[in-house]
Amino acid sequence: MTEIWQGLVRAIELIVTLDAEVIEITWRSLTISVIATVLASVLCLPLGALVHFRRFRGKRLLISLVQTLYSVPTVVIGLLVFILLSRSGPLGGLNLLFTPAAMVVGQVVLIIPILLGLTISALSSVDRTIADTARSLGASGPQTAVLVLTEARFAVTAAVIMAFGRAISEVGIAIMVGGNIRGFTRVLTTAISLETSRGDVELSMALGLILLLIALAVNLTLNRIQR
Amino acid sequence: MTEIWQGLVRAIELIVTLDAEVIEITWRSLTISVIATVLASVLCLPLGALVHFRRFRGKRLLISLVQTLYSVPTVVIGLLVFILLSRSGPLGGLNLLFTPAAMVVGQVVLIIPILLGLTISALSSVDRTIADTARSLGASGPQTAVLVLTEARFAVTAAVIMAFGRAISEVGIAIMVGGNIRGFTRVLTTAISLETSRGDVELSMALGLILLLIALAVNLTLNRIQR
Amino acid sequence: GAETPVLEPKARLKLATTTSLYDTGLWGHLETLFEKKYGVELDILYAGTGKALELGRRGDVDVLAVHDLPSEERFIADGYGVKRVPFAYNYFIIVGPSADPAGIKGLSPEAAFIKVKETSGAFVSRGDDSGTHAKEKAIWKAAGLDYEMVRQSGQWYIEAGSGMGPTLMMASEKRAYTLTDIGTFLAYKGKLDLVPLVDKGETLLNVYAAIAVNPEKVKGVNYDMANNLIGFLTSTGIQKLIGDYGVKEYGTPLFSAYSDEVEQ
Amino acid sequence: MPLIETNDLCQRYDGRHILRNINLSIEAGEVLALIGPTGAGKTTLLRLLALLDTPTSGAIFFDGANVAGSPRFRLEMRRRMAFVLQKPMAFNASVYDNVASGLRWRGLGRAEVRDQVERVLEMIGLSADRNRNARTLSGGEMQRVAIARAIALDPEVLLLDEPTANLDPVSARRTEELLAAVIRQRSATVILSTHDLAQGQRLADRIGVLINGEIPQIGTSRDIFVSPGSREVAEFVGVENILDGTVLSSAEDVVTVDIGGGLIEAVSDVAVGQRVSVCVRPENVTLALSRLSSSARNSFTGKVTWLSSAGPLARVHVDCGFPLVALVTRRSAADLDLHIGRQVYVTFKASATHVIRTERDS
Amino acid sequence: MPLIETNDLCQRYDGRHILRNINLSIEAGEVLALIGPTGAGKTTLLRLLALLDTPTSGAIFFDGANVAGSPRFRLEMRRRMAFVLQKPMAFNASVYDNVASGLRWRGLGRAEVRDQVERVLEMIGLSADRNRNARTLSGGEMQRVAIARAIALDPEVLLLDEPTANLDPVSARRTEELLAAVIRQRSATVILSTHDLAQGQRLADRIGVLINGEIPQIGTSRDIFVSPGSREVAEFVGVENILDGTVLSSAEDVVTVDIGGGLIEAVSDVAVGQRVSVCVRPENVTLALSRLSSSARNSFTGKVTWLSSAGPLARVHVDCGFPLVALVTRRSAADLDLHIGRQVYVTFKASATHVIRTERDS
Ligand SMILES: Nc1ncnc2c1ncn2[C@@H]1O[C@H](COP(=O)(O)OP(=O)(O)OP(=O)(O)O)[C@@H](O)[C@H]1O
Ligand SMILES: Nc1ncnc2c1ncn2[C@@H]1O[C@H](COP(=O)(O)OP(=O)(O)OP(=O)(O)O)[C@@H](O)[C@H]1O
Ligand SMILES: [Mg+2]
Ligand SMILES: [Mg+2]
Repeated sequence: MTEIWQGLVRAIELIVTLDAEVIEITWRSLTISVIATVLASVLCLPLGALVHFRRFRGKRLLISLVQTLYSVPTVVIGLLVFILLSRSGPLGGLNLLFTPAAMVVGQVVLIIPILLGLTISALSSVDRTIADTARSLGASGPQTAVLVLTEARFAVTAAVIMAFGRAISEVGIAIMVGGNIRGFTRVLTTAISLETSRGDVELSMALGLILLLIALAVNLTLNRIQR
Repeated sequence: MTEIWQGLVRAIELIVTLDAEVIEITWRSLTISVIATVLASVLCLPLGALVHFRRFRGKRLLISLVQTLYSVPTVVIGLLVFILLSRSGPLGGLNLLFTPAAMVVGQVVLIIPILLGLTISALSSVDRTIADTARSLGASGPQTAVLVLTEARFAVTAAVIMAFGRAISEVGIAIMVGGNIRGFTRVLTTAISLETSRGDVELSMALGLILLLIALAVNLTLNRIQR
Repeated sequence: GAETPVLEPKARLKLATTTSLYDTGLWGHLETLFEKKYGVELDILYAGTGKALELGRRGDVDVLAVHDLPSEERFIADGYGVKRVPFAYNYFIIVGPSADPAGIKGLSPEAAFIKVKETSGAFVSRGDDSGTHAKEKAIWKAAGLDYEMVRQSGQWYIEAGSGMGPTLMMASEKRAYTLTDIGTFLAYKGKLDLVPLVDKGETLLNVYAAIAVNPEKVKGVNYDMANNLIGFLTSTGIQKLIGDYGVKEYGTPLFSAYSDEVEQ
Repeated sequence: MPLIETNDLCQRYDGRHILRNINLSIEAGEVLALIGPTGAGKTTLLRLLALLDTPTSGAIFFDGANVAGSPRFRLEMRRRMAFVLQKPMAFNASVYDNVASGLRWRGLGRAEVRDQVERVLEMIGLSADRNRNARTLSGGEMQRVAIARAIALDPEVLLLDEPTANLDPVSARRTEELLAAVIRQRSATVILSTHDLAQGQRLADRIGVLINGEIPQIGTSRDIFVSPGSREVAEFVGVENILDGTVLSSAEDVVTVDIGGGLIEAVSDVAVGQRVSVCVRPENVTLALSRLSSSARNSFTGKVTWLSSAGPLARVHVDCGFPLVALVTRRSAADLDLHIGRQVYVTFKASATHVIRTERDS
Repeated sequence: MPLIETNDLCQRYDGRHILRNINLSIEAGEVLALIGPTGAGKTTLLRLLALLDTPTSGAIFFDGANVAGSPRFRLEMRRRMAFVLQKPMAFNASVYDNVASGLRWRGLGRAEVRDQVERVLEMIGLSADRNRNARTLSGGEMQRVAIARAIALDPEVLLLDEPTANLDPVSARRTEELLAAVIRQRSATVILSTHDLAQGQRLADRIGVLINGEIPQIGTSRDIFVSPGSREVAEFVGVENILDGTVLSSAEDVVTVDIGGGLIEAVSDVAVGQRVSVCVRPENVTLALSRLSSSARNSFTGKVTWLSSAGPLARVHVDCGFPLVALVTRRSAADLDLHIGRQVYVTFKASATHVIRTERDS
């Protein structure tokens, strides 16, 4: 148990002394995951609304499939993106492998199902009458969608928070397609896993705590915006 | 891209030939994650209802904290549970480290925040009038909670599916506290990560596909029950 | 047909082994033989040398199979290990793009490292304090360079902070050089654009040793069975098996039996 | 050309027929009230007219065009109407934003929106509450906001589903006056459903009775109230005396109907032997203490069985061999010293009856 | 001992006073109707009585015990009541399960639940719909299910928030009869809020008028309708003629009030100089074509300014120097050949007026 305590002390130490490498890694974690979350949200909120409002055959199945993708292990996504971006892969020419951009791509792929599924679920918890009322007052499809998303803002924010949490805490993709290169693609989770494999439990705990702190900051910000 | 295709062929092969080791690993993955999900649900559904229905200071903050825990990397949870269960740790006497039971513990810890957060969010999307109506008809606190959970069954099921997906797809905890021991604690994700590190991309993809298939089966089952 | 998660600690022996050894599949082979012979359940955990030693210190495993001499010696000096028993060895190799832009083919390991650094040919390091990483540091030292200085000396030196497999993949993608154990390289060969360039030299020697965790220092470990395992590994039959392992799959043996070799 | 026309409109849910062959034709500027019992299909019909749902079969023509067009076209049509739903639902925003929503969706400028919203809030008496979250309004306040949201749009067609159902009489009267003003000022076409027959009478040019998914009668309020076309309509519009019988004889447009407990003379031209229902509105039944010599062709002796008050009137149930209800002023009731058991003379004119042909006993 | 008593009950939301010092005392078996305009606080009060909310200050006593006890105690109390909310909300389950819910929560056996539910469904006329999902019911059907859910519990106290607001007149009448039956059979104590004054009159023993969070008057329907205690109450209960003035002289309990446009004699004992409002119910105003010699002390000449129909009656607005509304039967209206501009003689008795002291002009 001392390790946990020491981890805490170490975390405070790292934060107080503004350890340059830790700051750099933390900042990189934050940027990559925020960008991934924003991109995925821009994609999934309208898409979720589309799925929710359109009636079509196989909708239930589609939702089940999306929910199934909650279970894709990050390593598998990492592998897929790796194959895609590797020199011999179809997008090898972009030279994205082992760059932060590749990590963003991987995280976007990872959180799309989560955001999509939770957005649909958030929307379907809004009383149908709200959408009817909007349409009866002349709202177009997209206008209705925006209104209903606004009505579901609590749940939609929760979905975004969940997606962000998933993105910033995952490690499989970050290692596979980022490569955990010091000073370039190393982020908090890959650093933690490196320290763990080195047997440095305290530093791992400290980095974990820092990760939680920035997640808290992001959540509080999002919750403030939501209101 | 050929790897993906080959992975698919390999997956079909493994399934058709009923490869004994694959079946064993798959079954273990499923059992561990189902048990973890059930345990966490039994804990979080009532707890979520309690948080939702009770008014207290700092409720918003509590929810933010729970949401923050979405971001705990599995490695950190793995470490914590490891420290707890390690021979020299406080629960070392239980001799649970590197057993499936330890993996269940770790997964329960991992998905508790998710289940709790999504349950609260599911409950708060149910019209307040439902709870009022129930109470006005003489429902006790727990009875009201059960009713409202039933009313939110779509969202609650989605929460359970999300938690299950998170549990079955995580690898950090499984490796840290399970140890990926062949024939004892090896599950799909740890096998995938082993095969990946061994360079067997096709087998990784195949195992990933199998994982998705059982996730789909579980989701369809849950969605059926929900109706 | 899953295992019941009920534990009988007496009937289990926990071994932490280094990843490079595990990934070759050698342990899969030995496990059944050992289990049959002693009627014990052998739980094999693979981890980097650093982590494996940490597991030993905590008493979470009974016996170790690792390959980093300095840390092994420290482990024993601290009283956690009883004795270091080498049971196999092979050589690390330096691999790089077949075009060999730095022109290191056939050089000594030290000379090759210096050449790579001077021509700023990219080099990918494990950077994870594994046995392989320790060996890399040892080579830099033997070449008369300060590792910290090398590490900070520019873009050409890439710290992957990953396992051997990902490090090889990265080297291949980046057309860079790297130091690797032979087993992992052979396993990945088909996916790599890399060829072995340096495979000879004293410093490349890679010795695998088994250490039983000291029951005096760490309570509750299965010392007797650990000794059985060490005895098993060094028995003639198994030593022969180790020396032949890999021929079937890779066409060349991956290890040499330690009994064949003179003391280091 | 009628502004709105429906052609054999049908709606089914889960195999149940909710609406059956509805053929409506509504002129621009007309006010139509739909009345009918719970579950008759009023809301279903209004939702179809508001283009919120699509019918199982049949067509709706708006301004001559079939509305079963592209979503874009339907939106365009929908923007010419406004629909106040039966269950008023507040958007989780201020009262102001609620009322502004439709205008904003139409892309109006900030200033325009403000002017219009303020004007409507003033009109509907909710100016002071403009910044409150609409979710905290009481049921009646919310109903008014819902109406405000709709009339702020100056729609060509205003659809209202029971617009005063949640209001107290004073607010209901105010809202009704407001609606009357909107109807007059803007010459909007209005279709409203209501439970309140009197409201239909007051606001509408025509009344359609919707029963069981069909419209058995549509016409002026006089038509409906005085000459209901069927027994169901008669029952629904509150004709309390419906006497079933068979025509015994007929002479000079006056028939004699045998209703079992007595004979009734009624103005009608139905044939002898026809089964009919004779409707007598309670307010046309006169009570007296002595047998009056009057022109009334129907005169009976009866006993008061029940008395109840209905606002300024008293409802008197009399048994004259068959049950009959009379509506008299409370003053008359006092003058006649009515009480249960009192014997009274009951008269009503043959011309104050309305005869409906019935096929079967009911 | 009263069954329910409230003591200076106050409720504030966001700093606004919604209820102010409500002191009620309700006997077991009594039926109390709360009437009042939208936003008056009826729902707020009923929610407090149903123990759904806790008051900002003040206390509620149920059967002598203060209900501000432990949650367990409040649940116990709550199980002796049933509350039908204003916005009927279906549980997402069958009609049967909806009605059964309260019984199941009380731990009743399967058979008992079935018997009771079937009986109530029968009573309320929804037996055929027992297996439908309650979410697909129409507004009115749902309202009936909500009532069924409550009366299935055989509660000691039945609280109803506008129980017939969503019903058509026929269903409303049926529901009202049902409620009347429940009241009679089970001798339950009933507190209901309603917009429909006549409903309050029909069902309740006493009526409480709730205006602006206060109860200015509580009493029998006669008290409220004939002698409203304040100008607001008079306005709210639909006294259409409220004439403000000052008492000029007083003799033998008859006062002469100067209302600006004329002098009115009214039965009252207020002092000379007092500002008063004189209420005259429209049905007590008589119209004639020639000046009648009658005992009526108030007699004026006026011109008809507006005519409208109110069910079987006609509402006639007359200008006699001050505006006055009269309610006459449609037959009288026809006999008098009333039309806008027609000159009529207007009379009403001094004893048909009701005088309210007012402090200030309003
Ligand atoms: N979406 C639906 N699915 C199934 N049945 C429905 C649906 N909508 C309406 N119904 C049924 O159609 C019938 C007519 O409903 P509708 O709401 O149109 O009645 P209404 O005349 O408006 O009644 P009310 O006066 O109670 O509002 C009802 O029996 C109702 O249960
Ligand atoms: N939770 C709340 N928060 C803020 N204000 C509220 C809340 N509940 C009620 N109010 C306000 O209290 C006042 C009284 O509301 P209430 O619902 O009791 O009125 P009511 O008499 O039932 O009206 P109606 O006849 O329209 O149902 C209203 O102005 C309403 O806006
Ligand atoms: Mg309706
Ligand atoms: Mg109310």
